[in-house]
Amino acid sequence: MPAVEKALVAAHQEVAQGLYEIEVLAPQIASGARPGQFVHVRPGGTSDPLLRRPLSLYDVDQELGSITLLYKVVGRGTELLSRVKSREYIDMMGPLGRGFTLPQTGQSILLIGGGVGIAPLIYLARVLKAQDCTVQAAYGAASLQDAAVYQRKFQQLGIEAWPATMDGSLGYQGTVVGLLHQMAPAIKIDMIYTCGPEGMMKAVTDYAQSHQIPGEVSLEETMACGVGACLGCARKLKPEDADYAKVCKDGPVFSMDLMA
Amino acid sequence: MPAVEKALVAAHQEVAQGLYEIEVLAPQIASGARPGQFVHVRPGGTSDPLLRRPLSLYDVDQELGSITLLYKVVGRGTELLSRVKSREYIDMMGPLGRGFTLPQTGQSILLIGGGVGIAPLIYLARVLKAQDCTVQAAYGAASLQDAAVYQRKFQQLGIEAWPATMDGSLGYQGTVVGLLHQMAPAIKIDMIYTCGPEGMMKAVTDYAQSHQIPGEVSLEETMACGVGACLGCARKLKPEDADYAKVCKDGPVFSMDLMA
Amino acid sequence: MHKDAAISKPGPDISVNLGGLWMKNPVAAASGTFGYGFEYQDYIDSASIGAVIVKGTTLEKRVGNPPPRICETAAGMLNAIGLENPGVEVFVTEYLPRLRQHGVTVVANIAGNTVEDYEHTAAIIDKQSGVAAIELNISCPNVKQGGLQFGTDPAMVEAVVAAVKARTSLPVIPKLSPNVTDIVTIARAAQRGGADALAMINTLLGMAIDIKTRRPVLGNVFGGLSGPAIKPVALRMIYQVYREVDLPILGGGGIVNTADALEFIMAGATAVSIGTGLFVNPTLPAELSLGIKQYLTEHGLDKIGDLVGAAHRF
Amino acid sequence: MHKDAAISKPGPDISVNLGGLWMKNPVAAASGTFGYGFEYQDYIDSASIGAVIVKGTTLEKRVGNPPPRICETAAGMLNAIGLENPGVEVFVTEYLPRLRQHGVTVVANIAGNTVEDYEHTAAIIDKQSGVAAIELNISCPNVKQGGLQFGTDPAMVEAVVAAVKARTSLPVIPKLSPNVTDIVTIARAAQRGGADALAMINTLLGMAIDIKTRRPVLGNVFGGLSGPAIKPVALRMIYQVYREVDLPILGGGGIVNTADALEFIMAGATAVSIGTGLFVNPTLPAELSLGIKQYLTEHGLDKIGDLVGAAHRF
Ligand SMILES: Cc1cc2nc3c(=O)[nH]c(=O)nc-3n(C[C@H](O)[C@H](O)[C@H](O)COP(=O)(O)OP(=O)(O)OC[C@H]3O[C@@H](n4cnc5c(N)ncnc54)[C@H](O)[C@@H]3O)c2cc1C
Ligand SMILES: Cc1cc2nc3c(=O)[nH]c(=O)nc-3n(C[C@H](O)[C@H](O)[C@H](O)COP(=O)(O)OP(=O)(O)OC[C@H]3O[C@@H](n4cnc5c(N)ncnc54)[C@H](O)[C@@H]3O)c2cc1C
Ligand SMILES: Cc1cc2nc3c(=O)[nH]c(=O)nc-3n(C[C@H](O)[C@H](O)[C@H](O)COP(=O)(O)O)c2cc1C
Ligand SMILES: Cc1cc2nc3c(=O)[nH]c(=O)nc-3n(C[C@H](O)[C@H](O)[C@H](O)COP(=O)(O)O)c2cc1C
Ligand code: FES
Ligand code: FES
Repeated sequence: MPAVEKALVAAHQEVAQGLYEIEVLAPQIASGARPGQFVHVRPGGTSDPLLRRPLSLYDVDQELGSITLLYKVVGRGTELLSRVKSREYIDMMGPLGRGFTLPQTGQSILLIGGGVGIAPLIYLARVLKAQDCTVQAAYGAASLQDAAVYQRKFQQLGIEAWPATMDGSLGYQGTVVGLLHQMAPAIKIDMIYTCGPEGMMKAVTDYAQSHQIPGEVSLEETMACGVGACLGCARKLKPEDADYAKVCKDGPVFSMDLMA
Repeated sequence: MPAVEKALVAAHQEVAQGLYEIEVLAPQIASGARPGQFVHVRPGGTSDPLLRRPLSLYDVDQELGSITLLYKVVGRGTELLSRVKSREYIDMMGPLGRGFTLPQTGQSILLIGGGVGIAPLIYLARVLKAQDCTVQAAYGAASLQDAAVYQRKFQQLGIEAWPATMDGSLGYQGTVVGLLHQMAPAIKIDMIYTCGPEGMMKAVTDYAQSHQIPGEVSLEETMACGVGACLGCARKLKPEDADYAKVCKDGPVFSMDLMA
Repeated sequence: MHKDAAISKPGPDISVNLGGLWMKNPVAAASGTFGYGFEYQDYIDSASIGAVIVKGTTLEKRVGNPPPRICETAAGMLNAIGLENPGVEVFVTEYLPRLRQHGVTVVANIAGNTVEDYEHTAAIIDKQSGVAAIELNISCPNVKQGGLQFGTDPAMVEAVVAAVKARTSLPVIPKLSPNVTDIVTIARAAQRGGADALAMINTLLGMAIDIKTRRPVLGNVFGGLSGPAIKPVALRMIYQVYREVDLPILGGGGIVNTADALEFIMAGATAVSIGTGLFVNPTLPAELSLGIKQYLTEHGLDKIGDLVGAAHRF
Repeated sequence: MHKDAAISKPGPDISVNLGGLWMKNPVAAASGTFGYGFEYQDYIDSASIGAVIVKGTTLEKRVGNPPPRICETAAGMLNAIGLENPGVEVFVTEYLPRLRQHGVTVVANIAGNTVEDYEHTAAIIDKQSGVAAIELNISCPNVKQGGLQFGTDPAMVEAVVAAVKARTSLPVIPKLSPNVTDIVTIARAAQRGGADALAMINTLLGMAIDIKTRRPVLGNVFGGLSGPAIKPVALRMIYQVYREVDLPILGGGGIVNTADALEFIMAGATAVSIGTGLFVNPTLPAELSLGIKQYLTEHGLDKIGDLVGAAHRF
């Protein structure tokens, strides 16, 4: 149920350098939250930073009413957030946006993530497993440390995951796009879901489209309201589109069909 | 030696409700810091709140290079400050301002404080004791809890202190001004130092002047620079004065002779 | 919040009459920050808000500016949405009926690039039921005057207000641009044009630069600055206008809490508007109404009117 | 910092020529925020700063406004000091000799209420050695024009700049007020008057109300808003003026770190000034010079000039 909640921080730790996992109790937001949706978090109580920060649902436990987020510290907002201690509260709004379209049960799914863009794919993976899909994941990580975090998480979910690191310290040496081209032809793929850097998602979309595989991408754009009211998070999906999509409301997940 | 230091927080605790004591290591600032001077503390790292906050030297250990402050949480700045944890750093500038003029050794001194205005009188008391003055203190506290903090501190310094509380829960029932009028005639006073609410200091000044006792007051004014550069902390000491004193530089301690 | 549960506690009267616009409480959602009143429906009931000023509407559909359209600044944000909206026809046929049915106090906000644009848009809205007032966004370039903003020139302000007044019997509330040398002159011009109330302030013109790309952050280069950063400027202008011009003021610019709202009321605002503050806290309208009521109760005041302009009486 | 230790590392050239004012580095301490250059001596060496623009000086002594004179706002502050200063004679006899001896690059900032005030003050300063340039604070009421601010009227701007230019051979840098509809028109008027460079921006006019007393916070009611809150407005005005007026710009308004300073340079500022940022961080001038140098090195640029106005070239 969408709400603004004071969410109690149950656990908060730096799982790799600058990468944090935070679990909060937010039963209203958790109930009905779907993979691919996000929450809008207020970092700190003063006017600077002012706006909420969008963070994807990394994992949700609807029974416990808990939400887990995975985030990289990149600026002031995430830096402030990283200082919140267990037992404190954070101001959270959500769930927001249009999540991933779930496939029919039993299908073969490939998840392709880049960096912290892997976050929404984890919750998606959990839900896909629950509906008996065959889920495989390929992802790129900036460091061995980061990769270890993602790998562990996929393992916990019982998902076969292929890492790619630029230095080859874990898995494929190179980008996840290189990995994709190497591995994908050998496996059955009914649908692709991807989230990560723009360039990566573009390459994944190209691959999927050229192989007639349906797929979805999760986009990012600077946001103010998060609900479609301010029209700030505009994105022209294809150059020939007349109108701008609103990433917060029409997305953040979009069908690859809508993309250039 | 005046400096801007990243001061390591050695201890920080809430000693009474909303009243905090923080001890930091700031050896440069501590060296040469005199009673009645203050430090300018930056609360938080973002632009809101923006300005530094002036806080009096509550105690200084020049050997250890440590400074202790005593502060009430009254707004955003002090609230943010109260969240700083031990082992973290705070950005501190000082020592600033003109402190108390020290009397000759061996004199009989009365300190009169109101609320957290007692802070600078503590460090003053320590220095006065060290030069063999007879020091007595009268103070008003908002609550029994607050009074207990002050009383303990005066006791540690070996100073005879008379509390005043409005509900009489500790010491004299009423204001410290009432207490002053009751106790002062019976004791020898060579000099009075006072810090606290404006009205209280006015009454103390009236008393001192009518009894020909020299004295000093420590004033407050909203500050920006803290060094006499911005001319923001202006105060007309006597209505007939042409010019405005600058509390940060000409004070915060002023002779009662300068006051109306 | 269910509407049948909307039973008000007795206490001070916080309803206001803003130049003919009756508001059940003195808080309005600012144009462009609350969409058409439904976007936030999971978080707050639009019918509970004093007035919902809907997204700026133009005669024809506009697709808006290329992104990035927003960027955060110290205690504020810049926006350059570019008046994206589906045009007045879609507004009156698709959005307005739903708002009406839901019992929302709707204020239409209209914009244009010629006086005729404003006139036609106002005339279309005037024919509808369910609109309580028209707010005129005059921070738009007048293409017939070389792109000079309507709101920066007294003669153009007077002309556009008068033209719209002639087309509608609804209260007309021009929204003043703060990007002017003398806000009082502009307010007087609006009054001469027949304004029923004044809304102030719109955003301050600003920009930001991305030092990585060495380019302006916003697709449109310039954008409007809103949020707490601009509050001191907003208060000053409202204070100046209250002193000189006898029109009720809808005051806003940077309000994020009850204390802010009270400052605006004391400066001379009859009612307040919140924009950027909604992004931070979607339940702010309810909090403000409650907070203002509480303040009045605590200070023994019967009605909010007793506080309007209080900072002038000392 | 000892002067004999002031050996610069080789690297990009960050010295600038601001319309005849030579600065060893591109950072100036803004007028009114750094006193006469000695108040901060325990924290930073004035001689290490590109230019120290001293407190606004008038012909006669001024006692300044009644307190409170300052108040904090969201990411900013309001000040209404009221130009407290001992008058130009005291400045040149008491402060200037010390500054000269200490090797400070001094810019005098002068203010007045008539063109004659400015002329006389400038003429007195012109006779001294040790002043590198004159900054004109034109955000003052012109008493002969009914109190209208000099800086808000192009004709008055041109007149006061021309009058001062006639009295001095020093570079003259008018400091533009942002409280105007069209900053470019004002900048052009300053150029016609003979300005050697432009300083922008001065503070935005604002106010705050104390909801406890229901009175304006400042003794003077209105005050000048400075600090990060105004940065987007400052950048926008500098960007606009750089595009239209061929004069070097001393840019400032809300700078608190190197990234801010780089934004101003990319918008078109030849050098930057810091005011409120000094209160927060007295060693900011040194940090900015170092930070700018570092940025140039990292990006393979030889001199700061390569970056000036970069945001216009895309
Ligand atoms: C739908 C969505 C889901 C996201 N999920 C995650 C996630 O699960 N984990 C994660 O680490 N990050 C996620 N992000 C990105 C995250 O929102 C930004 O990293 C964060 O807002 C940066 O805030 P900051 O204050 O630390 O950085 P800032 O100092 O504000 O800026 C640092 C960088 O972040 C960008 N940024 C700033 N504000 C926003 C904003 N409101 N929206 C988007 N980008 C912004 C800036 O352009 C800049 O490049 C998501 C973004 C979106 C839009
Ligand atoms: C020389 C001096 C010494 C002081 N010593 C102490 C001390 O030892 N312990 C202590 O608890 N307090 C002391 N104070 C008061 C302390 O500075 C303020 O309580 C503090 O700045 C409030 O900050 P805030 O952000 O919490 O409150 P705000 O939200 O800023 O405001 C709350 C109240 O504090 C006042 N205030 C805000 N900023 C300032 C400022 N820069 N200077 C002065 N007052 C301000 C406001 O007028 C308001 O009434 C001293 C003040 C001065 C001038
Ligand atoms: C994203 C955004 C879009 C806006 N769109 C409009 C608009 O369409 N018409 C209008 O008159 N004002 C518009 N405004 C201005 C606001 O209504 C308001 O006047 C301004 O933001 C100042 O108030 P605030 O600080 O409370 O946001 C917009 C503001 C924002 C932030
Ligand atoms: C306390 C204070 C006093 C000021 N006094 C003057 C002055 O005497 N003359 C002047 O031209 N500008 C004066 N200013 C304006 C500053 O020089 C500067 O232009 C303005 O504060 C914006 O820059 P900032 O945001 O870096 O502070 C003053 C500003 C402050 C905050
Ligand atoms: S963030 Fe406001 S419309 Fe998307
Ligand atoms: S605070 Fe700047 S002069 Fe006192």
